[in-house]
Amino acid sequence: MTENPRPTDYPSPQLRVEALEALLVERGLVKPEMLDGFINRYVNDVGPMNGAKVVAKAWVDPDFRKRLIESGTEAIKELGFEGPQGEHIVVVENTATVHNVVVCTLCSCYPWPLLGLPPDWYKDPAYRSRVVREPRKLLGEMGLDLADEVEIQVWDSSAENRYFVLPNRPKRTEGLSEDELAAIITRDAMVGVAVVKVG
Amino acid sequence: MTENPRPTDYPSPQLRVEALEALLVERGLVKPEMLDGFINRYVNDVGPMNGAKVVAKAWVDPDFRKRLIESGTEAIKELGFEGPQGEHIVVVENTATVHNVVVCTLCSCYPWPLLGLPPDWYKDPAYRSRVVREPRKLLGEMGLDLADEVEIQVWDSSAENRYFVLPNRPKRTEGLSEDELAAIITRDAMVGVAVVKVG
Amino acid sequence: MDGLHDMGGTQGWGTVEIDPNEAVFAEEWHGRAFALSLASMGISGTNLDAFRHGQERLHPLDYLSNGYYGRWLACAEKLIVDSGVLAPGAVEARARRMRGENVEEPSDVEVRKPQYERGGAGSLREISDKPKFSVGQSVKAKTFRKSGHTRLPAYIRGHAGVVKAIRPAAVLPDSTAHFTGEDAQNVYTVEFTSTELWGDGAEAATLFIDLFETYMEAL
Amino acid sequence: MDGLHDMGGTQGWGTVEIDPNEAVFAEEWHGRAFALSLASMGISGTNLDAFRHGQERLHPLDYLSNGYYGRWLACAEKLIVDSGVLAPGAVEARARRMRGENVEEPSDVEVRKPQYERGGAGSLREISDKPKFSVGQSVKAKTFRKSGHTRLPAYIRGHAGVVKAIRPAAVLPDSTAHFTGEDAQNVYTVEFTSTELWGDGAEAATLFIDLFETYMEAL
Repeated sequence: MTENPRPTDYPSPQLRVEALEALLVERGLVKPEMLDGFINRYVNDVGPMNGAKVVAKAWVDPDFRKRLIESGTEAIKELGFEGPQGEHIVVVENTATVHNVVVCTLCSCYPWPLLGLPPDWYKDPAYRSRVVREPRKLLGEMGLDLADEVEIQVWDSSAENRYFVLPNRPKRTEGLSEDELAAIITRDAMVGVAVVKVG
Repeated sequence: MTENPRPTDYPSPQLRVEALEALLVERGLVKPEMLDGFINRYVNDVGPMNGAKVVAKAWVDPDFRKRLIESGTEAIKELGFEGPQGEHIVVVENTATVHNVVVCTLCSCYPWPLLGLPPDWYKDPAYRSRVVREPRKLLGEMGLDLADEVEIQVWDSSAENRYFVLPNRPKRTEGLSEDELAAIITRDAMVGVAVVKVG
Repeated sequence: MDGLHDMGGTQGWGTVEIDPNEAVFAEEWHGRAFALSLASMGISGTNLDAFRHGQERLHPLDYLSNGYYGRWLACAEKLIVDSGVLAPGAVEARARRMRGENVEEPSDVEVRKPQYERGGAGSLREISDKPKFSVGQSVKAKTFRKSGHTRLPAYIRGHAGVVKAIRPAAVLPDSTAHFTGEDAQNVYTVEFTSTELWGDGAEAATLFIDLFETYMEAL
Repeated sequence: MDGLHDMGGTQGWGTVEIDPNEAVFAEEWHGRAFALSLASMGISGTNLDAFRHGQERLHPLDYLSNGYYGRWLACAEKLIVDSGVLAPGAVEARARRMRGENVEEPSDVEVRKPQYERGGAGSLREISDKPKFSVGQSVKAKTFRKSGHTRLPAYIRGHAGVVKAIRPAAVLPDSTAHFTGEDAQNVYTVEFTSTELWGDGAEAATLFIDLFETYMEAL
């Protein structure tokens, strides 16, 4: 059912990926341009800038915020964001007393339409294993020191629901436009390992 | 508490073992001859030939067999075998209806004074993980097909007791001397992943 | 299966480093492995659940050694070989030839893609079964050990929680990954306290996790 | 700790190969690593339990990548560095110099071997406490999760068995490995059925395992 580990002279992943592509192209089963398309999409078009637009809009538009919390997938579609790993998106909102953080302990499920592909730290066994057991300690090590009175809520994405954190809007941002707000919203804040800061 | 994995250019174990020895020798904390002594002892003096003598004697001497089962450590000392990883040795005997097999799921504890250092397969995660959950299937894959009516008893060496299997004496060995018997007794039979066979 | 992938609460993994300048694909092969992995499900006639299980079936050293896209690539190859679209060893042989080794490539084998019915695209399904559990109800995650795919992590098994929300019904990974049917069913978000999961000395926290109805029993 | 080393019943490891012609030390460095590991406990002022825990504290890739003697070597170095006998990075720096890299070796640090009392050589002890459990008694392994060393494997926790034998008392690894005392206590061999451990579909087998008194409770 499982396999034994590879011999030490097993070809590198670089070579194997080339070999696999060549074999499939020869058989007419993939087109390199199709692969280029997948790659370009996630390098250029789908990434945390999408999620940032959602958050910024929620910060300035109370009706949108309400729809976003009640029915995330549909509200997000209003901005044109949907696709793989976004079948059902649940938005969890931070408050003065609750901080949310998202993980997938079993693999690395992540809300692609809003955040693109997950960063290395999200896929790191140390993150996957520790955030469900010692979230406060881990977040502290990652640079986020939460006040003792803040309750940490951890969301383990074990089915097809994808969780997305609506961070708190920082103080002294009253004068910023929706676009300016989007520019300060980080990926890490939308996963819940950081908070949004100004300047 | 734990460490992150090494960089890819981390020196090989070959080099690190040399470096460690050199640093300790410079500080007068080890003598190379002492290390040579440890190595020679387990390459030349302590190995499955010890256990084989114990089994052969138990096959020909019913009183010894009785002492061996009742009080393994002391009976084994009669033959001069003792030392590290042999503080308390428990001998478990195979019968027509019971087959014993030994493992250490947490590390690779093994009765050194009788069998020397454990072989690779005993230290293999596949052995450590599977023999407690699917022993019959695993033993089959390792070449030992046990009759359905034979009960498998697995001994997980999780404390300082060390388990040693007394295999069944094969048929058609009535004419063999104790030394001749010792010569057919294998390490694998004394761990319980094989049975003793004649010629 | 009770494998390395089931990492929740396991220890010994060290610390987490954030690289603020990380590229989407740190190396070019990461992007190719990603795209080929997406394509591999269609090529092999499998599905997302089978893809996840394919990763779980890698040897732990293969799972860990080349990072996330290393395990995706190994899994893509495994699914494609399992389906007979490529022969066992075909990728390795081609890769060795690419680096100048004179090895023979294996002949093609018979294609044997899994035969099964899908109830639609994606994983969500409309079902007629009413949810067995209600929001606020106390439930317990079942204690089971199985050799196949499941999305009930070990760290939840046997523990008591409270239903927080009922989510859209979805295909059951345990059967979908093995092509034995979709068995679509209700899915719940269940709330567990950290002390329930990790004992009295645990850090205070609340854990929410999504569980398929068949993973749960009333308390 | 809940780590990779706790392998009983975990899945995904593949098959077992027996090499009938295996040498005691397949490579020369295996022998040196073995001998240095034996010496490392005295040099670092630690003990066998600390040595086992040192292996558990290796990152899983370090635990697996260079086999048994690879993990012994890494552990020996860890104990010696933890004790201050060698500075962190000293072995790596020397190894790099040996292969021609121009790196500086770190200065020595202050030696800080653990201070603790041993009640004698080895692990067995004479104690006055009468065994709390008797042969034939039904018992249950405790369910606990701890970050430190323990010899109660995860696959036994929470399960019911029967005391098969009372063994010589021994130092408790959970405290000895952390130098907080020997806490010598009675040790029992406990019998478990495979269905109790692995569920109704399990292969028929009987499992015997040694448990320290503090790991057990009456059923």
